Parts: sequence; C-alpha cells; structure tokens
Amino acid sequence: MSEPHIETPEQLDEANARRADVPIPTGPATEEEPRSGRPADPDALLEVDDVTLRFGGVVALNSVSFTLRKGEIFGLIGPNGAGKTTCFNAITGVYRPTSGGIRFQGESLVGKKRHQITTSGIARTFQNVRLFPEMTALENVMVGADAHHKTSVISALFRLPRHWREERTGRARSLELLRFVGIEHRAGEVSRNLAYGEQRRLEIARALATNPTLLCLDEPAAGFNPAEKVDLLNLIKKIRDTGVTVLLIEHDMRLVMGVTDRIVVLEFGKKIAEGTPAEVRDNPAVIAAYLGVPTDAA
Amino acid sequence: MRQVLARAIGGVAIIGLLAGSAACNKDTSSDTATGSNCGYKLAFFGALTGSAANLGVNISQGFELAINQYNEKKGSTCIEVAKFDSQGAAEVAPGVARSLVADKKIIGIVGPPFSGESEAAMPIFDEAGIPAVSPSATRVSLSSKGWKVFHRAVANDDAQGPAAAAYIKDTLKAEKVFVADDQSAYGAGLADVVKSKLGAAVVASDKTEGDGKQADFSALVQKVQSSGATALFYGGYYTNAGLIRKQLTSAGWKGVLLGGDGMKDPGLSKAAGNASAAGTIVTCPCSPPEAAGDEFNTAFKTKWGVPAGTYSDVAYDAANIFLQGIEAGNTTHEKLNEYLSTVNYKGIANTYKFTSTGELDPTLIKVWAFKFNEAGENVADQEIKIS
Amino acid sequence: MSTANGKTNGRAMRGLFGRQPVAVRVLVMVLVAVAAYMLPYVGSIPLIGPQIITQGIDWPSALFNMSYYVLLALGLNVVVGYAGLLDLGYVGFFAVGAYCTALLTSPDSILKTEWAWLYSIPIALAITMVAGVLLGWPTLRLRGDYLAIVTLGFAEIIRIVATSTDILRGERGFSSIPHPPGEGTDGKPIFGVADATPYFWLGLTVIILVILGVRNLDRSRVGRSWLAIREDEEAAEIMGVRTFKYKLWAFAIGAFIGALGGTIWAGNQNFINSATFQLQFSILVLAGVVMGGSGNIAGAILGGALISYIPDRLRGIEAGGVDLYEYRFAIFGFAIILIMVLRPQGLIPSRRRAMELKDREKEVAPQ
Amino acid sequence: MNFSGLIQDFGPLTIAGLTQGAIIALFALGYTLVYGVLRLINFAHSEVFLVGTYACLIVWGFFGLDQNSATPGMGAVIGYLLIGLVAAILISGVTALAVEVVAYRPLRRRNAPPLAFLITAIGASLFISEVVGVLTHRNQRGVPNLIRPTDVLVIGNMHITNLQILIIGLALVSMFALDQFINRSRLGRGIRAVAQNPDAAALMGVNKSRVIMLVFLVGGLMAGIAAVMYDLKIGVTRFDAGFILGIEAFTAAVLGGIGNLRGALLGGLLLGLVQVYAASLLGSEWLRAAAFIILVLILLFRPTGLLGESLGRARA
Repeated sequence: MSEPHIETPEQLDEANARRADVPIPTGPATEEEPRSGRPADPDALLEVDDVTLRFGGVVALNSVSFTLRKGEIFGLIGPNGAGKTTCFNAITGVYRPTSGGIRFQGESLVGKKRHQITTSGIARTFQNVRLFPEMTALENVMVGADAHHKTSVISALFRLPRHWREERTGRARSLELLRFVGIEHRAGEVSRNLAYGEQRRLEIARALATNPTLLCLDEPAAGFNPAEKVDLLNLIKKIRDTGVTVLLIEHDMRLVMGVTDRIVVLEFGKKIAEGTPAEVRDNPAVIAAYLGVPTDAA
Repeated sequence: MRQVLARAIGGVAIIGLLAGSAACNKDTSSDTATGSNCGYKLAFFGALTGSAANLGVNISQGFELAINQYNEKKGSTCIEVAKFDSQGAAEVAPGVARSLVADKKIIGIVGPPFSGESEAAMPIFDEAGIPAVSPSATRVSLSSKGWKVFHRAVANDDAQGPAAAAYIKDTLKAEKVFVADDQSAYGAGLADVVKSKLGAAVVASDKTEGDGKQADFSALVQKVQSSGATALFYGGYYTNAGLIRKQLTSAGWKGVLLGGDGMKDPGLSKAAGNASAAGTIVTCPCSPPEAAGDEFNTAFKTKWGVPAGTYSDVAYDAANIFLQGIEAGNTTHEKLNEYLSTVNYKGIANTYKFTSTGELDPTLIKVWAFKFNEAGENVADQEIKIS
Repeated sequence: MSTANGKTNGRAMRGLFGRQPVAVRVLVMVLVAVAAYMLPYVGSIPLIGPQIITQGIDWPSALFNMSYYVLLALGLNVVVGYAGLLDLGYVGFFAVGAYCTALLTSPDSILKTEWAWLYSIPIALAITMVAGVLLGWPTLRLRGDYLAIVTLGFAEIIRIVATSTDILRGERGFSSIPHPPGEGTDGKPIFGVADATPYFWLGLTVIILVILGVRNLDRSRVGRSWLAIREDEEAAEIMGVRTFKYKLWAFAIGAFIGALGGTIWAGNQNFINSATFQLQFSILVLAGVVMGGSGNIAGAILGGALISYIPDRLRGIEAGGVDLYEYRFAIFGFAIILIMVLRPQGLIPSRRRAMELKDREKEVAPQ
Repeated sequence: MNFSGLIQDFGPLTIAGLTQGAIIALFALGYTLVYGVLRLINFAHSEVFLVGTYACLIVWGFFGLDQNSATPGMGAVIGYLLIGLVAAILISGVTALAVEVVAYRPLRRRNAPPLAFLITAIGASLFISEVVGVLTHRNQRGVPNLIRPTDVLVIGNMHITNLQILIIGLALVSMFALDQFINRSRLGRGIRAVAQNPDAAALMGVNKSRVIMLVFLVGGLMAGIAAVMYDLKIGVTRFDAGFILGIEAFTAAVLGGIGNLRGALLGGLLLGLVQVYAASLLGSEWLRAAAFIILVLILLFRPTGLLGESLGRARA
C-alpha cells in the first residue's frame, strides 16, 4: 500500500476543506473544542489531534483525538479492525495522516522520518514480533541502543575511541535491559531461536534501549497464557516506574483494565469513549462495541 | 556441528572435482625434433575463444597450416606450434603474454591480431625481445611506441581509408554517401578518414554498437534510406556488416555497401545471404590471390574444412617469413628480429618488407577492391589507384 | 565485540575457529597471510604445485587477476552481502576508478597532466565514491529487483559513455599508463612489465587492508545497522537506524573498494579501453560473491578467486581427447549451477546465513 | 541532436520501433510471468529465446531452406512459418522447463535464498549460450528469406510492410491469448492464486509445483514466438543474440511493472520506440543508454514501473 493520494478534484477540495478545519497548532484553543485539552494540560506528552487517515476510499481513522500525559499508562482499545494499529503506525511515522496533527512534547511528528521519531523519544513493539531473526538477543538490543550513539562510519572503520566507548556502554546497557526484562541468560542466543514469550520481552528490551520517553506496545500479550500475562503486567508497571510513559494497544479488556490509568476506545476508526478504566467499562457504547466479541479472543 | 562438517566437506569436494577435471593437463612436450635449426616454437597470440574468436581462429589456422607444411617438408616436427588465447581482450592479454615469454623455446610470434590487445601485450614481448608480426593490428599509433620487435604484415589504417574514398569517388561515382562505424578503434579510424576524404559527398553519418552488442539496426537503416545515399561505407567487421546488409536489403535499399578488410570474410555473405551480399565492396591492402593463393586456399580447405577467412593468408605469410628466417639459421630472438628488418619476402597475399618502425614498406602497399559475387565469394575487383 | 562479556556473546554464532584464544587466531591469520604472499612460488611444490598453477596464462598474472577479482568481490560483498542491496552493475565503479587513473596519468588523456600513478589514486577514489553517492541518492529508495536493473543500467551507461565520447577515447583507449613507483636494489623498477608478482603482492596487501577495514565495520554499529536493514528494513528504521544513510554508505564503500581495484588494475595493465567493462563482468563478480558465501569475508574472497581461477585453470587441459579449452565457460556455467545447488548459501556461508538455511530447510522438510 | 531527422522520419521510425517493441514485449513476458509467481529474475530466459532462434532455423534447414534460398510461394510460406513456430515454441518451452527442473527446483526444495536463484540462473545462461557458441563456432547463421517485405500500407513516408504487420499482429494476438488464458482459464486462475499468495493457494489445493512448471512453459512458448519473429526481422542469429535482447526485454518488463502482463506489452513497445527515436536523434550508439535513462526516470517517479505489479501481490 502506498500513501493515500488525491486523484480527483473533488477529493482535493475535500482535503483542503479538511485541512482548513484543523486548528492552527500555535493558536489559542477555541472553546468549541473542549475535548482537546491540549494547552490547558502542561503534562501533555503526546497529542493526537483530529487525525484522519484514508487508504483510497477506506477511512481507517476518522478525526481521532486524544492526549497522553507524562508518566501514565494509556490504553488504546477496540475490537479487531478498529484502527488501533493504524493509529499506532501514524504515531510512529509508518503512515502519514491524511489530515490532523500529532505532537510529541510540543513538536509536530507529521512528516518526520521514522528514525527521527525514534530518536525524539518514541519507541514501539510490533503486533507480530519483528525482531532481527538472525541476530543474537544482545545484538537486537544493541541496535536499539545505537539509536543514540554517535559513532560514525569513519570512527568504526578506524576503531577510534568513541567506537570503543560506545560499544562498551551500549553493551552494558543492553545487558542491563535484558536483565530488566528477564532474559539475560539468553543474551547470546540467536533471536529466532528464542521462545515466543522471550521474543516478546526481547522486543520490549530493544525498544527500551532507544531511551524512549514514550513506549508504545502493540498487543504485547497476544498469545500469552494467564500466568505470562500477569508477568507482563508487572513488567509494564516496572517500566512505567522508571519514568517511561506507556501507550498500550490491547483488545484483552481484562489486561487493560488492570494496568492502565486512562483508556481510549476506537471502533471503525472513530473514538467512541475515553476515560478511566472504570468509566470506560460502564460506557454503553463500549459495551455495544464489544458485545459478542470475546474479550480474550487472542 | 557434524552437519557443518559435512557441508564443509561437500564444499571441498566440489573444489576437488574442479581441480580433478583440471588434473589431466595437456601434454605439451612432444618428441623433440632433430635436425638443423629445429626444436623451436613459433607462437600464435590472439583470440581463440570468446566473441572475438572468429578473426583469431582465421589467423591461427593460416599460421598453423604454414608450420604444418614446413614440418611435412622437413619430415619431422621441427617447429612446434604454441597457441596463446588472449580472447582478444586487453585485460586478459598481459597474463597470457607473460606466460608466452616464459617459454624460452618460442622465438617468434604471429599476432596479436587486434590493436587493443597489442597495446597491452607488446610491452611485454618488447621487454622479452621476442619478434612479433601482427597480421591484422592496423592502428596507426602502434608503430610509434618504440617497440623494437613490433612488425605488421598489413598496411595501417591510413592506407585503406583514402583508397576506399577514392573507389567511392572514382569508380562508384557515388554523389551521396552515408558513413557509419562500429566505434571500434579500427572501424572508427577508417570511417573518419573516409569521411574527411569524401568531404561534401557524405550526406549523413551514424555510429553503431560493436559486434555482438546490437542486432536491430532499423534506425540506421531508416537514416540511410531517408538520406538518399547510394553508398554506405561501414567502418567495422563483417559480423555487424552482414546484419546491416541484410536489414538494408529487407527495407528495400538498393545502394552499395562498402567497407574495409575487416569485412572481407565469407561470414558476411553467410549471414546476409548471397543475393543480398552480392555487390558489396571491401577494400584490402592486399593483392588478389594468385596461383599460389589458389593452392593455399585448397590446402586450407582440406586441412580445416572451411574456406580461408580474413587474414588467414596474411597469417600464413607471416608464419612463412619466420620459417624462412629460422631455416636460414636465425634461431635467436636478436637474430630473428634483425632478419625481419631486412627481409623481403614474396608471399601469397603480398610482398613483405618492413620499415625501421615495423610498418610494411609503403612502396609495397597495394590496396585492392574486392566484390562479393552471387556465390557469396569475395573476388578481386580492381586495384585502387589513389589519385 | 570480543572483549567484554565474551561468554554471553553468541557462542552459538561462532565456529571452531572463533572459539580459539586470541593468540591462536592471530597466529593462524598471520600464517594464512604469509602463505598467501608465497603463492607465486606454489608451482615449485612437488606433485601438488603443478596441479594448482595455470597454463597458458602466467601464474603470477593469474594470481594478480585473482587479486583484483577478490577486491571487487570484497567490495560487492559490502553492498550485496552486508547491506542486502542487489547491485548488477558493480563493475561501473571499477571502470570509474580505472578511467580516473587513466585520465590523470596517460599521455593520451586530454588533461595532459601525466601524473604518477600513486598521485592519481586519491582523486580516483574520491571521484568514484562521489559517483557511488550520486547513483545511490536517487535510486536507493527503490526496492531490491528494481535497484538491480537500475544499477545494471548505470554500468551500461558508463560503458556506453566510455565507448562513445571522445574524452574517454572509446576503444582506442589510453596507453602508457604508468606503473606503481619503486625501484629494486638493481635499479630496475619493482613494477616492471614482465613479472606480475609484485602486482600480486600489491593487490594482496590492499586486500588485507580492505579485509581489516571491512571487518571493523562489520563488527560495529555500522555492521549491525546493515544486518538490521537486511533482515527487516522497516523495523530497523523504527528502531532508529538511519537506513538510507547506511545504505548510501554501503554504496560509497563498495564504490571505494571497486575503484581501488580499478586503479591497481590500470597500473598493471598499461593500457585500458572501453571493451573491458562489459556487463558480463559485473554479473560474474556477483556470481563470485554469492557462490563464495554472501555476507562473509572469507566467502567473498574464495568466490572472487574462483571466478578468476576456474576459467584460467581450464586453459590448456584435455579430457578424453576433447580439448576443454573451448568449453571452459560452459564448464564454468555448469560449475556455478552445481555449486549453488549443492551449497545454496555459498561455499563458505556466513554463520548467520547457514543457520537461516538450516531453519528454512526444516520448514520445508515436512512436505 | 538531429531534430529535423527525427521529425522527418517520425512515421517510419515509429513503425520500426513498434515492430522491435512487439518482439521485446513477447520476450519480456517470460521475465514477467516468472517474476510474478516466483519473485525471481530468470536470467536464463534469454537463452530460452536463443535456442528458439536456432530451432526454427534448423527445422527450415531440413526443408533445404537457408539464407540463400529464394522466397517460396504463399502457401508454402505459411506452412514453413507454422512449422518454424511449432519448432521454436517446442524447443524454447522444453528449455525453459529444463532450466526450471535442473537449476531452480533443487534450490526451491532447499528453500535457498533469492540470490542463489539469481546466480544459478546466471550459470544456466552462461552454460547454454556457451554450448551454443561452441557448437556454432560462434558464427552467425543467416535466416531464409521466407517473407520478402513488401509495402502493404503507405501513409506519407511511412511504409508499413507485410512483415511488420505480421510481427505486430502476431505479438498482439499472442498477448491477448495469454491474457485470456491467465484471466479466464482454470490453469490461469491457479497461476494468479500462486502469484498472489502461494501459501493460501497451496491450502486451496493448487499444485504449486505444477503452476511453476506452467509458468516457465508459457514464458518459453512466448519466447519461442518472439524468437521466430526475431529471426524474420533481424535476419541473422548468433550465440549471444539472447543476451543482448534479454537485457532489453528485462528492462521492458521492469519499465511496464514487472509481474504485470500488460505492463510487459507497454514496456516493450515503449522501449522499442524510445530506442529508435534516440538512435535517430542522438545516433545509434546512444540508443541503449537512452533506454536506461528513461527507465531510471520512470522508476524514480513510479517505483514499481508504469503499471505496477499486478500479477502478484503488491509488496508493501
């Protein structure tokens, strides 16, 4: 799939009209938009502001807005196909929103390169584990650690002091992270040989190695048994306790309820509810959306 | 681990296989001949394989025929044939040349056929002091490099161009001429001379890719047709020329195709078809084969099963020049080289006498025009007098 | 990545050799290098020697040919093996390097600079690297096979420009390109025309330097980034790897090594023209890299040496009354098929690739 | 820059370019079909074409036809053409299958990496062309004058000959038939299924191995037709004829969007035109360079070729 592009004049007009609707980021907040508490919230870390994303004729995200605050665990839930991962991909630069803005620590992310988004402090994992399969666990994490390294090709070529220093610190930090997620003993194993649960943990370690302010986890519990899920919950909390904000995509309601501070619910690309776990659980729209959908389908 | 080991063994086995097939080397040391001035080798250096092999094979066959006849006369393998395959490529030539000079029995070289490989190989022959006679390297600059052992049994590009131009002007009386070349050093050089000699008669020109790199000449054909030219001079070799002639005929162009000695090969009519090739004129700084030449042609056909090709006769002569020198007792590099500087040999294709730079004596250079007939053979048309 | 935490560092990734102590490894490496320098004299070993050396082409020259093929294979290995970019026109860089040298040194050049061979090298290398970047900048966004055809086109364009423009002299070529400098004790130049041994030693020395450099890169942030790009480009980018930058570097480094090969070759050759830089040449080098074992330095060396050695070795050989001479390229083609079918990962696969294949084979096995 | 020449000859050049383009397009189909299904550049396809150019010549040789024989009568010509086509198609098809069975299948069995396929393909190509080269002593072989080109249609200075109409017509008919086959028939459905999702297709009971054989076979058939047309148009063949045209055909396939049948047609015709126009405008020595420059420019703006990949899945 390529980026959505405009093909007919009608679409162009529509897009322009939509663009005009988007409030100017630097302008003062209008009273007509109370849901966007952006300027009023000095703790805001990530602001997703009226994001729409289309693929051809399909609207994957429709005017979605929400704000993450520093230090919280934020859940993004919804039934399958609700647009959770699409939203995720828009944040991490995989897709470019058709309209709307995404700001991270006050800076717009739209149009930034993926690696720039990473170095600015957003890290993510993938719904289907995407490790570098032929690298060892340690090397996987070191790739993440490299995101903030300054070793140039020249200094790597001639083994200049910076190369040694960063290799040393990178390795130490990577091992520390492997210990943190509990798979230190597997550091030298090629990642495709790791058990599934270990791979998931490794992905988290790799993401953490980029020193994120915000960690986005895409269905980290998929395929886990209840005991593993509990371990994962504890890990997520532990991550939050180190000062990292967590954005969690999940459709397992129980998991989300147990760990998140606030939740946004998507359905068919639209936000249908937002609030604390308790508020969301009682929201009739959410119940309707989930009705008949087994909550632990994964 | 065992599997890894098995793999490794597999890999070694493959290499072993290759090496094994390579193990049975050709036995090059045949019975050493006795007799005076025997036991030496003459070398052919040129393309025997690769896409440039046609010309090289022509030459090596002429060369080998001469030596075989000499040995038959002697009744023993007096002079051995050594063949070195340069693939006609400048990048391959140095290594092959070095292996040639390592064989101390080699006292003379027929080759290299192409100018490019000559540039790369001649410095090595020169340093080793082995005299070389090229039957076909015609680049003008080759004789000005200061190589003491370089000789060519053929006129350089400066001789043919004016002759071809004169033929077009005086014999064909063509007023509109199209000039094209294949961008080879030989072809482009020739075409440039023809262009400058013909002057205003050249109505248009074009360049093609070299042999084996282009098969569709429809753009060239179209240009020739719409230029209204009645003659096309093509600087290049018979491979492309045959293709071009055929496609011109198909398109209904009735003019005459002309070219240099690189096109004087039955391959042209074989590719284009005799009917289509008929009338094509090629110039050659060589004389038409006389009685001796007919004898040569028969012997060649008997030995190799194919008619003699371009430069087969010159190579035959070049080998005979060496053989005559050896017969006379010039059995060292120095002596043979000295002999070459004074030789005056009448061969089947020409009479040979070299200048101090190794060029053919200009007074002996005759340029003849040959014409392809309805049977696909190129037969002598007339000697071209440059007015 | 050898000192700290050696125990945890991928024992699984290492072979027998990798597990030896550092001193043993260094010793073995030095011995291999010394043996390589002695190769010109291998013919004097009884029994085995004569089987190894070539006929019809001077053995030191054959070794020199191998050395520049190996150099090219090492460079292409960076592009194809490490960064995973399929380059079908690698010889283009070789050509640019050789032509820069020729333009700066040959009396035939319109520049009329006639520099010494040595001085032309930095310029040739710099220009070729720039050429690599210029080619890579617009094209590296293309995916695998599209990149392949574009690089192929690039090499063809270079060849056509070399053939058809007056400045580059086409098939007439550049003659009298100077040899590398240096005089022996007898006052004769070390790099003469008759003996190729010094050229081989020069090539070998450059190869060793290139190996050290490439190995350093491989075992650093750069190598990790390349590997990450090869395995999952999108994931790598999301993990902060500047994929475009590293791909471009791979191209530039490949170009650099190719140009090194080109300048050394021109220095030995004395004469260059456009006829050398055929498409088949690029394809052959690629075949060498993959045949030897893409992504692995030892594999690239073996592959590069073989593509030059096999055809040279098949000169002047007879089997069952038939001269194999004429058939050597056919045999060579068949050997390529055979090697790839028997060892799809190459003769000396990189350990990662070998494991990958083992896993893949297991996946297909049940069928 | 010879603009006046280009303008003056525009008509004839166009028809010449389209004729060459039609041959390139048919040749390109083999690359596109195999790529669409296997994601593999079948380098050996050029040699599949090569053997086709020889096959019909050899068969015509049985009837005593060579480059010197006179043009036979109308009925005989049609007969010879059909026989030549059958021979070329058969031999090309068989060669394509042989390459698949000998060079590719063992690798697929072992799930080898994509590069390994490319290299065996190169090996196979080298092997076949070299064997042909040795057997023919690297000589050219002339083609009998089966069809003497005569003008059928004259528009201004544009003379359209019977041969040109035959080539373009045959190419279009073959392409149309292939398109129908792929899109309508049961076997064609299998090809599309494997191209789009090999695993799912296997689950649905499509025999992948048979589909792959079929794809090679069909590509070989098209190359066979292209080979006969090439012989008739060019008039001469040689052991390296496949290599040169193969690069052009592959370029055409990429230009149109490799994996896309209609893309191959479009790419082939476009490439044929670009080459003759460039040859007229800049000189014949630049025609190939022009083709590659156009290719690069098009890929920069449309990274998957003019029509994109459609036989197979579009890889995101």
